[in-house]
Amino acid sequence: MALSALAGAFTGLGAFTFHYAGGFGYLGSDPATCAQCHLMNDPFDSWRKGPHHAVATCSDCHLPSPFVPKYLAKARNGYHHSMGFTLQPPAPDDPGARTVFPEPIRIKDFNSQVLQDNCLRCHGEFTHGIVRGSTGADHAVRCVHCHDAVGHGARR
Amino acid sequence: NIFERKQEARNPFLKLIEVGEDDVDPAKWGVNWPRQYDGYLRTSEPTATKYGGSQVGPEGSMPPQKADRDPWLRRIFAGYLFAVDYRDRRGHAFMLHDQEVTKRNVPGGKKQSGNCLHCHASVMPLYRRLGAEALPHGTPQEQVQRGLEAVAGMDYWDAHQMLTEITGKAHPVSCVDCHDPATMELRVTRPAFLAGMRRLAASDAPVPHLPSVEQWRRGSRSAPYDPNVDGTRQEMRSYVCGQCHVEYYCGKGMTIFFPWDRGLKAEEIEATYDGMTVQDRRFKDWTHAETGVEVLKAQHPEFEVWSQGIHARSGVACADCHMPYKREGALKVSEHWVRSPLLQIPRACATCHPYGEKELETRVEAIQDRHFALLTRAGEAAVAMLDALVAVRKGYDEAGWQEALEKDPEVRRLGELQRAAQWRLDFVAAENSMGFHAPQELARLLAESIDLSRQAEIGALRLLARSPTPAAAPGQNSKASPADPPIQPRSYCRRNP
Amino acid sequence: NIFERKQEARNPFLKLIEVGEDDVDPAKWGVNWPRQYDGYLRTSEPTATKYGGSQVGPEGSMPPQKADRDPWLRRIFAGYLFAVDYRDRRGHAFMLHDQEVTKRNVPGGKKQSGNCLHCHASVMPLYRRLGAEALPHGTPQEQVQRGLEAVAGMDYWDAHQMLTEITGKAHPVSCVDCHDPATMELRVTRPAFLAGMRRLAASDAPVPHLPSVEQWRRGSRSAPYDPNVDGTRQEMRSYVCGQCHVEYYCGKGMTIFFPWDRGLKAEEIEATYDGMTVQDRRFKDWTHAETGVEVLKAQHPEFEVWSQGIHARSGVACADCHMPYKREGALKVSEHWVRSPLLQIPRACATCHPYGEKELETRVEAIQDRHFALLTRAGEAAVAMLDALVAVRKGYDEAGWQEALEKDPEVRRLGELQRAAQWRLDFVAAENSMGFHAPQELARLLAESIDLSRQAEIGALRLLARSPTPAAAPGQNSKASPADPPIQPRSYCRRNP
Ligand code: HEC
Ligand code: HEC
Ligand code: HEC
Ligand code: HEC
Ligand code: HEC
Ligand code: HEC
Ligand code: HEC
Ligand code: HEC
Ligand code: HEC
Ligand code: HEC
Ligand code: HEC
Ligand code: HEC
Ligand code: HEC
Ligand code: HEC
Ligand SMILES: [Ca+2]
Ligand SMILES: [Ca+2]
Repeated sequence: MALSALAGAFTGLGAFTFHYAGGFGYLGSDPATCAQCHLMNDPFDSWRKGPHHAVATCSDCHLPSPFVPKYLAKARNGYHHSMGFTLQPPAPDDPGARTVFPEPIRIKDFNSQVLQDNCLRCHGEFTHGIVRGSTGADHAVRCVHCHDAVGHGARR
Repeated sequence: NIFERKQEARNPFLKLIEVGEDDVDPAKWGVNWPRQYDGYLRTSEPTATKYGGSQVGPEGSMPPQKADRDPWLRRIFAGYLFAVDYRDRRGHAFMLHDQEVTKRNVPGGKKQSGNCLHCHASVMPLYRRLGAEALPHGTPQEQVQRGLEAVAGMDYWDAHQMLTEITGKAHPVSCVDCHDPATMELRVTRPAFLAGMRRLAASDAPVPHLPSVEQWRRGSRSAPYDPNVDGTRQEMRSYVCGQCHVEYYCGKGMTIFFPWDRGLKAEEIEATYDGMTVQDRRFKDWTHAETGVEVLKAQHPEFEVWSQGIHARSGVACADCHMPYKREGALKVSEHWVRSPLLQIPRACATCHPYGEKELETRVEAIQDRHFALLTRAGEAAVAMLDALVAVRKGYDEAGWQEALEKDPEVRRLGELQRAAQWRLDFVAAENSMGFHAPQELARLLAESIDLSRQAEIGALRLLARSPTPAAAPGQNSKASPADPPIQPRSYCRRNP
Repeated sequence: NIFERKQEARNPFLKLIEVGEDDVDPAKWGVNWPRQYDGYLRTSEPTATKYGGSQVGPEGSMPPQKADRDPWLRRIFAGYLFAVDYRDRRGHAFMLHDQEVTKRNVPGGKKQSGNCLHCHASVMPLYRRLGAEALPHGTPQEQVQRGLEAVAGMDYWDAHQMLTEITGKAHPVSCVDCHDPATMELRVTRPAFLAGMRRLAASDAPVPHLPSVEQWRRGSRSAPYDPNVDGTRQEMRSYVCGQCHVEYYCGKGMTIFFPWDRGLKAEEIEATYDGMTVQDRRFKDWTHAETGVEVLKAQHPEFEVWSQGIHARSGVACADCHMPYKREGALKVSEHWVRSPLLQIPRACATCHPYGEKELETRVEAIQDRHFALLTRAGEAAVAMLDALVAVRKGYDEAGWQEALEKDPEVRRLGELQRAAQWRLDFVAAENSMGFHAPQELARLLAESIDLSRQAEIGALRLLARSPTPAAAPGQNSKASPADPPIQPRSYCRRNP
């Protein structure tokens, strides 16, 4: 299953995107690979100024940590990223443009959960008393409810 | 499933001793959770902010009378116990004591029923005991409800004594009132809140800030809405406070209830009261001594007002600001020293608003100063209204005035205006955030209150001008001028159903 | 450097042709910056939101009269040109056309001076030409100021014609009005704005939302505050709009000015006007036809009201919402189709507020609906006030009424109340965000307006009651009752210096 999803991802990467994004660099942990995509420039710039800069890269927060789920998520996200990047019209804000994904980019449930798990991976001990095992969707303490500025600066 | 998350396996709380439903003494819980207990105990410390906190003097003294700052309060409460003794609130540690010593509730005065304990004591064992006696085979929920009704029928001091006997000592709000002793999860216990939320959910008032209610409404509705079952964790962080920080009615002869049948806005609550009949008359809290008009009393509608604000709409809960997380050694815990967020701005506000402490304080102050100026203006308008109504009343004898209030459309209209104006003003004044919880909504209510007060004053002047000797012919003056605008106090409400 | 981003290599400002200070035709600039020019052109498209946008019908038709929705506007503007023709605003492309066709400004009517062009045309070349002629050796700034004064002395249509001769064709606001043609940096050009900001900076009114002003105040003050020198880039993103979206006075015989000597709040502006003397009389915009009272007119104080809101306080500029960045390939460009943010919520709001489009729209609607209901209430109170004053006036002949307004303290007080009530109401109604730019502040102003209107009505009733035949003895009634509360319209202002 993991393999077929990976394969799906590679088919999804259009030649242009694949090249542009630095080829296999996408599979590494270097934030620069994310930032190869101009859409990622804003988070990248502010991540460089934030307190997590020294301790966590993009993938530490946005990709699951164990090896297999990580590459599966990469495959899934890679597919979305490249499809999105390839098919999104260059001027999505032009009236009448048919957009593939909404801009500004919004994190979706799947990645939101990945993120939450990663917060707990590093801060689980500290937040143990308040989390009490409730990391799932409905009844969890959502870290980003208060700390939404943590990765790359305040939105507001 | 490889995506399955690693749930924390171990129980987060190593319990040294067991606690149960009857353990209302927080000291026992403190053995297991000393950090939270420490915070809880500190609610006895005096604190002060520009408009909030408990502005108390030396040890043992009482908070000041509210009317010291806002003298118009005495006028609008004329003839009611709130004109006698009505002080600033203070920390949770004092809630039972302050209820015992207020002149609104003197021993032997037979003024208050056991209802009052609903929000000032850890009272559930009393409800359960009386309920079990009356309904030995009822469900626990039925028993609590029956117990509540039984306590409503008792004199305050009798109920107080019985509670003391059951629990050894009566306590203010305690751990067990907000936490399930088995799991420590939040839960709500107070029957009036459970019933109020049931009725709110069953209504069609929009509550976009309470997603679980909207979700329940979309469902089968086979079981009534139950905060403990349906509420999200984030909602529970406000619901526990909504057990007490709400508008209520608990006069003698009635079981305490929260008037949310039509929604949480001031006008919706007013409509609920206006739609109620007690002994064949429209519901009232008391009869205003100066004017003889039957009026309403609002109490601390924090939950309702928060509901109209942008924070509630953004999912920000009472506990987020009033019980922010704090670092204690290697652990994050909830601050159980429940108090003004302005005393702990970095934790209460700055995680969401990344500005300095001084800047955030100034932002709140800008809102509160604007609000206070408007509140004072509305208070002055209310006093002018009362003066004018008193002047009109002078022309009548007692019976004539009663009759006029009921039958003369113009006089009656004055009474309606006073009731509506005073309700709005009191609703805002009784709310404890000095405007912060919902600045625009509260300014709107004050604006309406001013308008209605002044309209009453105008109506009174017109009456005085038209009938120079009204006492002589009180019933004559009974055709309302068609030029009189309708009162429309609920226009906003209707515009936004 | 591995961190180096793959920036678009080409210079975004590669100029194909040179543009200069006299190039008021945007088409020329469009050769260099086609994206911005495209957006600019689209301001001619009709758009509509619930309360905003330009609610126009078929091609070529005019926006509706404001009084169609708010009939009370006709009453408060009685005797003034705004009662004749006063329409909804629409896109920038129309600004010059709409000024040419409004009945407030008919050719040959000699109603308006060249002042009007300050904000409706790309007018700088005219100021410069006339200034250079009058002051050939002055600095550019002195010349512009002198040109401004010269244009103020001309009839509108003469000035219009002269501008057309200089620039070939008169244009609405154009690139050169906001951009330095050499660098494309933002800059402000309008002399009334520059002078207004100089005086605001020199005052001690707090402006926490304009850090560069506070910084300038802490400095040596050797040179006056200059937005183009001292302003931050973020401030410039609001200043360019503040050139026009502001309260002003530009009546015939005076050079246009922005009344910010004491600050930007409604009361501070009122105090500035009240402190001004024209021909030995207190400043007025016009004399109200129904009541004979000398009153003020407020126009589109968006910049001032934004200044009181939480967005300004948080550093959010007009351009952030009304000209949000949009993506074109790897480039971000500013949307030059300046219009309602509600037509572009994802870009205008969601970058800061991560909620869905519908949710954000509903939040704005909640604020605007509340506001509109209150505005309507205030309008009704104003009408009631006018009715009452007209009734009082009936008892006087023309000369007697004039005298009473000047000498009888009670009648005079009525006039003061009308002026203050109407100023607040108009200030809020003329503002174009239907409450959004500063919800609580605007609700406060409406509340005060209601209070003052109703007080005037009350005062009028008292007068009518006391002097049944005032015409007979208009000057007699001249001792104000000590029970009369002071008007205190500026109490809020004083509380918060
Ligand atoms: C090929 C260009 C490209 C690269 C490289 C790229 N992104 Fe993205 N990213 C996108 C696009 C396009 C979207 C919007 C996709 C959507 O909303 O469906 C996106 C969306 C996201 C989202 C939110 C989307 C969701 O579905 O929740 C996250 C988080 C994210 N990217 C993180 C990263 C990280 C971390 C990296 C590096 C490991 C990265 N991106 C590399 C183009 C890219
Ligand atoms: C790879 C490990 C790692 C991950 C993943 C991680 N953090 Fe951290 N975080 C750290 C470390 C280490 C520090 C201490 C950094 C310092 O003090 O400079 C820190 C600091 C913080 C701080 C205090 C500094 C600040 O930025 O305010 C907060 C709050 C925080 N983390 C929250 C989070 C949240 C929320 C998430 C998930 C969205 C998260 N962290 C994900 C390792 C991590
Ligand atoms: C310390 C944790 C952390 C790191 C490191 C981090 N992010 Fe994020 N990221 C977050 C948080 C928190 C959010 C907001 C999630 C939300 O609002 O639900 C987020 C959201 C996003 C989004 C979606 C935009 C949105 O607002 O929903 C993108 C795209 C993104 N991150 C890309 C990146 C890139 C690229 C990097 C590396 C340069 C990076 N992130 C590094 C924590 C992090
Ligand atoms: C976004 C933050 C926030 C939220 C959410 C919030 N409050 Fe407040 N609350 C405040 C502030 C700020 C004050 C003003 C404190 C002061 O003036 O010192 C206040 C004042 C109060 C006071 C008076 C406290 C005092 O010290 O005088 C009470 C009681 C109160 N809130 C209860 C509640 C309840 C109950 C809820 C939820 C239904 C709630 N609050 C939600 C911020 C909040
Ligand atoms: C069982 C009823 C009850 C519950 C539950 C309750 N309160 Fe209170 N609260 C009170 C009473 C009663 C007082 C006033 C006590 C007094 O003045 O003696 C009070 C006072 C306060 C004060 C004023 C403190 C001060 O220092 O002036 C704040 C703030 C407050 N409560 C917030 C909350 C919040 C937040 C919650 C929920 C987390 C909550 N309360 C739950 C009844 C309750
Ligand atoms: C629905 C919950 C509720 C009920 C029922 C209730 N209270 Fe309270 N009471 C509160 C809260 C919350 C506060 C703190 C907020 C405030 O003072 O506005 C408070 C404050 C007080 C105070 C301190 C401030 C003051 O008003 O002087 C007294 C005394 C008091 N209550 C007495 C009573 C009495 C007597 C009764 C019964 C008639 C009663 N309460 C019923 C919730 C309640
Ligand atoms: C309701 C708001 C809220 C939520 C939800 C929340 N936090 Fe926090 N967090 C805070 C506050 C407030 C502090 C500051 C505590 C202090 O200064 O004493 C904090 C502090 C922290 C710190 C320590 C920063 C430091 O001082 O070094 C970390 C790490 C952290 N939180 C991680 C998390 C994680 C992980 C989650 C999700 C499980 C989470 N938080 C959820 C409000 C919150
Ligand atoms: C007025 C309501 C209220 C009372 C009374 C109360 N708590 Fe809490 N408590 C809360 C809230 C709200 C939370 C946050 C829970 C959450 O986020 O799910 C909490 C959380 C906790 C937690 C979980 C860890 C943490 O700090 O967040 C513990 C343990 C706890 N309380 C113990 C106690 C003890 C012991 C007492 C009595 C001394 C007590 N509580 C009294 C409202 C209350
Ligand atoms: C958990 C997050 C959170 C906390 C905690 C919080 N806020 Fe907010 N606040 C918000 C959100 C969300 C908004 C709505 C605007 C937005 O979407 O950014 C907001 C809006 C505001 C506004 C503008 C709205 C208005 O009513 O004028 C002010 C002022 C403000 N907050 C002050 C505070 C203060 C002071 C505190 C602490 C007592 C506080 N906030 C605590 C999230 C929070
Ligand atoms: C935080 C966002 C925001 C900021 C900052 C802001 N505005 Fe607005 N503005 C709005 C919204 C929302 C509306 C209501 C639009 C509607 O009703 O369609 C509005 C309405 C307007 C309108 C009427 C537009 C119409 O279509 O009817 C004008 C003119 C205006 N603003 C000018 C300004 C100026 C000038 C500034 C700066 C001094 C400013 N705005 C700052 C959000 C903003
Ligand atoms: C030179 C004067 C001037 C400048 C500079 C100016 N405006 Fe305007 N603006 C106007 C006039 C005049 C109108 C009304 C045009 C009409 O109704 O014919 C207007 C209309 C608008 C409208 C209503 C558009 C609609 O579709 O209804 C908005 C929104 C607006 N301006 C925002 C701004 C913002 C934001 C800025 C700064 C970036 C700005 N304006 C700069 C003079 C100006
Ligand atoms: C300080 C700048 C400024 C000056 C001076 C100015 N206007 Fe405007 N005008 C605006 C702005 C901004 C708008 C759009 C906002 C609105 O309509 O409220 C506008 C809108 C208009 C409109 C369209 C809406 C309406 O009111 O019917 C007309 C017509 C108009 N102005 C005529 C004039 C005339 C005539 C004069 C001279 C007496 C004048 N303007 C002076 C800034 C100005
Ligand atoms: C009402 C004021 C106004 C007018 C008129 C105006 N602009 Fe702009 N322009 C702005 C603002 C505000 C920005 C944002 C600048 C910043 O962020 O520093 C901007 C930015 C730009 C930029 C920089 C890139 C970008 O898009 O942010 C260019 C190029 C530009 N404008 C060209 C033009 C052209 C060409 C015209 C005439 C067709 C024009 N502008 C008319 C206000 C204006
Ligand atoms: C550049 C950032 C930014 C933009 C763009 C922005 N806002 Fe805000 N907004 C804020 C900040 C900052 C606050 C103050 C609260 C806080 O600190 O989070 C706020 C507060 C608010 C509030 C609560 C205050 C109030 O007046 O009730 C609302 C509602 C709101 N914004 C809606 C909008 C809408 C709608 C738009 C688009 C038209 C918008 N905002 C654009 C940053 C922004
Ligand atoms: Ca009540
Ligand atoms: Ca004016």
